[in-house]
Amino acid sequence: MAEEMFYWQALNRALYQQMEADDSVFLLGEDVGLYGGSYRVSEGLYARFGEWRVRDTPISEGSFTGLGVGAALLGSRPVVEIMTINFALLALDAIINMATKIPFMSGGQFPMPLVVRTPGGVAKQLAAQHSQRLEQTLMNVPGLRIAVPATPQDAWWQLNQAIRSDEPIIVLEHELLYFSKGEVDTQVEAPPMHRARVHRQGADLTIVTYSRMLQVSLQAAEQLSAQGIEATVIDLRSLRPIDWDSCVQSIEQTHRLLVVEEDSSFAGAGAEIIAGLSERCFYLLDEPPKRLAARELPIAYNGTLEAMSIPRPADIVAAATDLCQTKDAI
Amino acid sequence: MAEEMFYWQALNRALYQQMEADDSVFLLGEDVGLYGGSYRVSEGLYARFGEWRVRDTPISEGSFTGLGVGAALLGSRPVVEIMTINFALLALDAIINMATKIPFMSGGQFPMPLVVRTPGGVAKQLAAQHSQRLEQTLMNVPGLRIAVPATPQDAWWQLNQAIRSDEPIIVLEHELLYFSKGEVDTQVEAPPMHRARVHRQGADLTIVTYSRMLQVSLQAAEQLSAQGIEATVIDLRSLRPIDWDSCVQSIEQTHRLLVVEEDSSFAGAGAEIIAGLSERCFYLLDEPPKRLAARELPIAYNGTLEAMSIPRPADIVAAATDLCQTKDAI
Amino acid sequence: MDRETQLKLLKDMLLARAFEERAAEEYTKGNIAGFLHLYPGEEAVAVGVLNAAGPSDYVVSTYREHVHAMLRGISPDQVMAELFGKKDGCSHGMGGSMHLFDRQKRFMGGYGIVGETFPVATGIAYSIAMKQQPEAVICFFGDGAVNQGTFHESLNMAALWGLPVLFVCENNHYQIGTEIHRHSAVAEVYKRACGYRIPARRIDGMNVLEVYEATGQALQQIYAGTGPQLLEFETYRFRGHSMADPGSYRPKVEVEAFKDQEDPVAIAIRETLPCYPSADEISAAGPDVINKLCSQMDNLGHLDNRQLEALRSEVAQIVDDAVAFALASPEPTLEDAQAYLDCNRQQEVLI
Amino acid sequence: MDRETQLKLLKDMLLARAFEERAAEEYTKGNIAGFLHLYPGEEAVAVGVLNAAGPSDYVVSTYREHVHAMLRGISPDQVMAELFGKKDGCSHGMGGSMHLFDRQKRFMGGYGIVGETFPVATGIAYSIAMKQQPEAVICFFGDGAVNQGTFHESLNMAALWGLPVLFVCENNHYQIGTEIHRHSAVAEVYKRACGYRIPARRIDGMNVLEVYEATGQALQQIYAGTGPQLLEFETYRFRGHSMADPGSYRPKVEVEAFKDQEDPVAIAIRETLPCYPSADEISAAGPDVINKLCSQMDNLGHLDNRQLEALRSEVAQIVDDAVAFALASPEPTLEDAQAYLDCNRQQEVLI
Ligand SMILES: Cc1ncc(C[n+]2csc(CCOP(=O)(O)OP(=O)(O)O)c2C)c(N)n1
Ligand SMILES: Cc1ncc(C[n+]2csc(CCOP(=O)(O)OP(=O)(O)O)c2C)c(N)n1
Ligand SMILES: [Mg+2]
Ligand SMILES: [Mg+2]
Repeated sequence: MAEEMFYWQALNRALYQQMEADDSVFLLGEDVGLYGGSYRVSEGLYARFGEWRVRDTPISEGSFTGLGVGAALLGSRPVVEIMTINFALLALDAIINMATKIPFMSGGQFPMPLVVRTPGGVAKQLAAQHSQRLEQTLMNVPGLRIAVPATPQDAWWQLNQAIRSDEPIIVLEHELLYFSKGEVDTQVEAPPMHRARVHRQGADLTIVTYSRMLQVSLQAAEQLSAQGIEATVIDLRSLRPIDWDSCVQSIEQTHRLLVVEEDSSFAGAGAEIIAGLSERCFYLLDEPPKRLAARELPIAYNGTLEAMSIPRPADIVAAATDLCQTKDAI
Repeated sequence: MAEEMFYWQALNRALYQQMEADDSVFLLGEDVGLYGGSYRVSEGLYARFGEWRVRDTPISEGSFTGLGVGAALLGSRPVVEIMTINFALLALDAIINMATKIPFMSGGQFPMPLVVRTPGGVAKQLAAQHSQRLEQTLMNVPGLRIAVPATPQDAWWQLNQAIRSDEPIIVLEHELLYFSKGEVDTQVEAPPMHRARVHRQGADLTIVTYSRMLQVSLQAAEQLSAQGIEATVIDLRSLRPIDWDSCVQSIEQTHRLLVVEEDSSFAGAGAEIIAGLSERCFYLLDEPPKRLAARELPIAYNGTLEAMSIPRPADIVAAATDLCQTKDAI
Repeated sequence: MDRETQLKLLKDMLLARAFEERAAEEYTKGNIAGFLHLYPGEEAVAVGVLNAAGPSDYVVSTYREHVHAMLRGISPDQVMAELFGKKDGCSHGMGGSMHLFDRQKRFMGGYGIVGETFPVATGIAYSIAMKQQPEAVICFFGDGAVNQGTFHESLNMAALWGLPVLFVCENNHYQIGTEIHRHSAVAEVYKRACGYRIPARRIDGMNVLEVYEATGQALQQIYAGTGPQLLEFETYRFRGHSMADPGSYRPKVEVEAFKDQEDPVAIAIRETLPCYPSADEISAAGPDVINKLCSQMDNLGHLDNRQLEALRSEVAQIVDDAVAFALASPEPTLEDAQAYLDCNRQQEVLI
Repeated sequence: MDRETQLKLLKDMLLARAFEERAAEEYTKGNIAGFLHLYPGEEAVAVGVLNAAGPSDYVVSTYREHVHAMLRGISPDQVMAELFGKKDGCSHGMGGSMHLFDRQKRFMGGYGIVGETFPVATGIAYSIAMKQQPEAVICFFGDGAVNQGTFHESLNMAALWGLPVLFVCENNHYQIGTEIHRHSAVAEVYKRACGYRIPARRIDGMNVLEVYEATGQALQQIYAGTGPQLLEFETYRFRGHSMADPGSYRPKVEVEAFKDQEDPVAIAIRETLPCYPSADEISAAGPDVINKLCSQMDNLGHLDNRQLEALRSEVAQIVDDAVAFALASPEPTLEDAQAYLDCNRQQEVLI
């Protein structure tokens, strides 16, 4: 049943399925149509569904995202692609002050079936302006959901769910994940969109992470295992809401917490993860919870510095080893 | 030496002083000139300094903030007023992707003496779109500083410092503070802009807060004192960087931490405060650290609901009492 | 135009004026809070435009939208209750003055961030166009809003894709305290449309009949599928920008000039009364046009002046009732608020 | 125009072409990474505009700015080193291809977010105007950037306050894969300026002499204090949008047509060589203008053809040297990076 495919293909299939099933779904964004999307996500859809349902836009992020909001008011189900999250800084009024406020301000009259898809994160030497990670900006917005698929299977599940949902949802993809491969079962039922997934079980520490850092953390976990440290690796899959229960359950076993994130440390997504779990697991933790995040610097163009700016497997191994120092002592 | 004045007056004086002293300082924003600023902050400056140095702008937040960035490249010292922080959502590209990146991306060639002044927070029934609190969005940006003056004295000190600094700085004011009064000594030397201030000493718990919530916390502390609970109240004064040392020193005495913030709880400013202090004070805390924040809802127009949406003195008293339950037991 | 339509326009304008003046009073009493932006002086625009609109057209407006909302059929009761923050308000007390909504009446909201109406309206029009409906969206905005980037971005998209939007500029010459020549390089708003190849006209916004006719014509073309249009209505607000604004930046002589000579309610009265005064009579009336004209009419013993008084008391009653309704309505609860936010959450339960 | 200036223009264009083609090669080899946006086809614009600019003018550009940077006097060495991410690059390896800066040369940066050049340039101009200097800012942008809200907002402010900005549109007809008629309601970019009362012209951007002259004229007016101007140069890029773009959305015939008939380097050669071919000779040359023209010249035994070859080898040498320089330059360290960020931190030490 399962089929191996690229992450972008899983997204592409999800779009295709939803557009086939429901006329009110349409895509818009820069070069999503004739060009097929900068990362191929909308490949083939323009030919199949025509220009009204796959709309190439001018470079007007603020307004075409706002256009999605307006269309959603009439029951259309727009999927806005912001080419990369760096340009979402121009669309935050539409997302934060329009999409998430209207359902509430209207006293519940207008659901907001808007999906904004956009890749965030540090890719390959795109330099400071093209290396935004805005997850924490979006996390603080009541009424917004953020899905962060890390695998093709989750990409398939979560984009399907997002389009079917009446809530405003950000699907935060990652430029370096589009060409990663994985098994996708398109028939099996999806878990709730916000449910975390335990990718690996280990008794010594809990690594909580999301998006591309999942792969990096899994690599590190293998190396740790060789050293005799067994890590549980949890992929949050959703940054708002966060599935606290899955995390707490794991910390009940491991008593140690390491959060791995790609955004910069100070007031990043990890701040909430650490804070939320410090509140919930105060008596469970044997050691201070730890964050591993990007440096407090804009991302340099230089490749060596760029690589040093965000967590690498070796950094995770070092942090985890440090955290488990007392392990044998106990 | 000290003189009692309104918060807006302290800001007004600071602007006046800096503009007198340095021709390269200029203000721009909507209605800062002829009108004198929506909250009177620029009153009298247009008449004194003329239209080139006190510039009324069109409603074009993205571009007039970007204009400030451009002018700063030439060594001008622009002070951009964004009428309220709600409109700063339209200017985040200029702040985040231009102002804070240029000094770095240019390899250190261009300092960025830009000040953006703007009031944030929940005022009086301005409803959801006019009740943004964006502190956490700005906190995650390397290369940016955020000053949050809570008193007229700090308003005076920090705005003066911000204008003299070559860093991009957000001075985050508060609509409900403009007409609060306090002593201002314009002669005494200012503490470093990011230094926290202990407003009240108490042995039982540490309340860490900022901006308008300082006043609310101080009220609560009085009530707590009547109940036999003595709180230390720390005003951070700066949200990036945070003066951790002052907080840790206090927790060394109190062993209990309550963070009071006006933004919504999940991934708010408090997340970093809790996370940073959980990491630093893990062995010092007797109880799980606690956050008291706004509800996870947009702000309702209805006055009763609005008041219930953000921390009130009674909420702080309840949370602090709860946190100190074990006090006598120990 | 038939007399009935004219009377309807007059009544709408009188109601608009009475409602807004009463809202100001209730604000002073403390029954209304927040920012309160009132419409006196500009009535001819909303009344003319929305009487010309079809019932299936959509309306997107700004924070100065009480009158627009009522003209789309939201009852003064519900609007006043919303200003009071009550549960029976059209936004159930969540939105307040700046955020009136009514799904059924196709009143798609009042927006508080200047420039938001452009993309919202363009999106609604996109949805209409996808479904190929003979409907239009009416998008209100002020002269200050024209300088926001969304104006440019949205008009380009609307024109590029031929979307059914009527862009309606309520040019009252001020962006709060900044006069139009100090905020716009080109002070004739309709000329801004040239950059998008959008047909545009400037109309006297103090003359409700002209507003009505121009709107009707523009909408007919939009229904016919020729793409967006822009109408600029020159008008003036008699009050400050909001209740918090003393309006002291405007020369008194300017304010008086507009009030005396151009009050749209006065013009509507003049045009509606069958005994239309001659040009001489008007100029003889001098600067204080409204009062003098009314007393002239009165002196002449016109039946219609009684009708005018009847209209005045009718709208006064409506406004009184609205205030009573608002006062009696309960406050929304925290549970209500949560439910409103969750309207988009179907059955799903979050962790 | 004197022959010396023409030769200068030709040399600049040849260097531009050689530099960019070499950058493409180095990208393929892995010495350059990230987004690499190249300029072949558009040389006449940068070369014409920036040769006409004065030494004290400021330049703000986009991510497609290597050529602009070199024309302002940043050495090919420093530009190439920046593309390599090395410490001796003009941004010390922090910025890369999209973010070249040189304070001394008044090259105020390449910006990666489309539309940012407008407010930055306007702000620089504001600062100039405050100080009443006889300087101008040259602001580059593409046809796609025109639809960003900042275009509208910034042009309004620049015009309103009479700021010394020369807005230069490099209209290559494409916003990545979207042809101008599919992204702009009005495809003649210069017409967009009418909404701001900014004088604007459209010029053949494949003809370096016309570009040079039009720019000179516009700048003279700006120095005279008449406010902003806009010039639209029609041009074409021969390559994909960036090295990551195969460019398959463009009809092959379109690409060939521009390449063969309109190559600005070919035009510059033609115009520079004293023995200018007749209209007949050109049309006889058929579609493959550059090669045929060159071989025709060669056949005729013109001295200038040798000069052309000399120029070609001169620029080839410059480019070779630049690559060698870049290869030899060290990488910046983490301490460097921190110091660059802290350039605005004076002596102050943070907690
Ligand atoms: C983006 C944004 N900036 C600033 C404001 C504050 N503000 C509210 S109304 C207004 C003036 C709007 O003028 P105009 O568009 O002419 O409408 P009018 O109020 O005259 O009807 C301003 C600046 C806002 N609400 N949104
Ligand atoms: C705000 C923003 N949106 C999208 C992009 C991605 N992008 C980079 S270049 C480009 C096309 C720009 O076209 P144009 O302005 O014509 O310049 P050209 O590349 O043709 O020189 C796009 C969409 C971006 N960098 N910034
Ligand atoms: Mg106005
Ligand atoms: Mg282009």
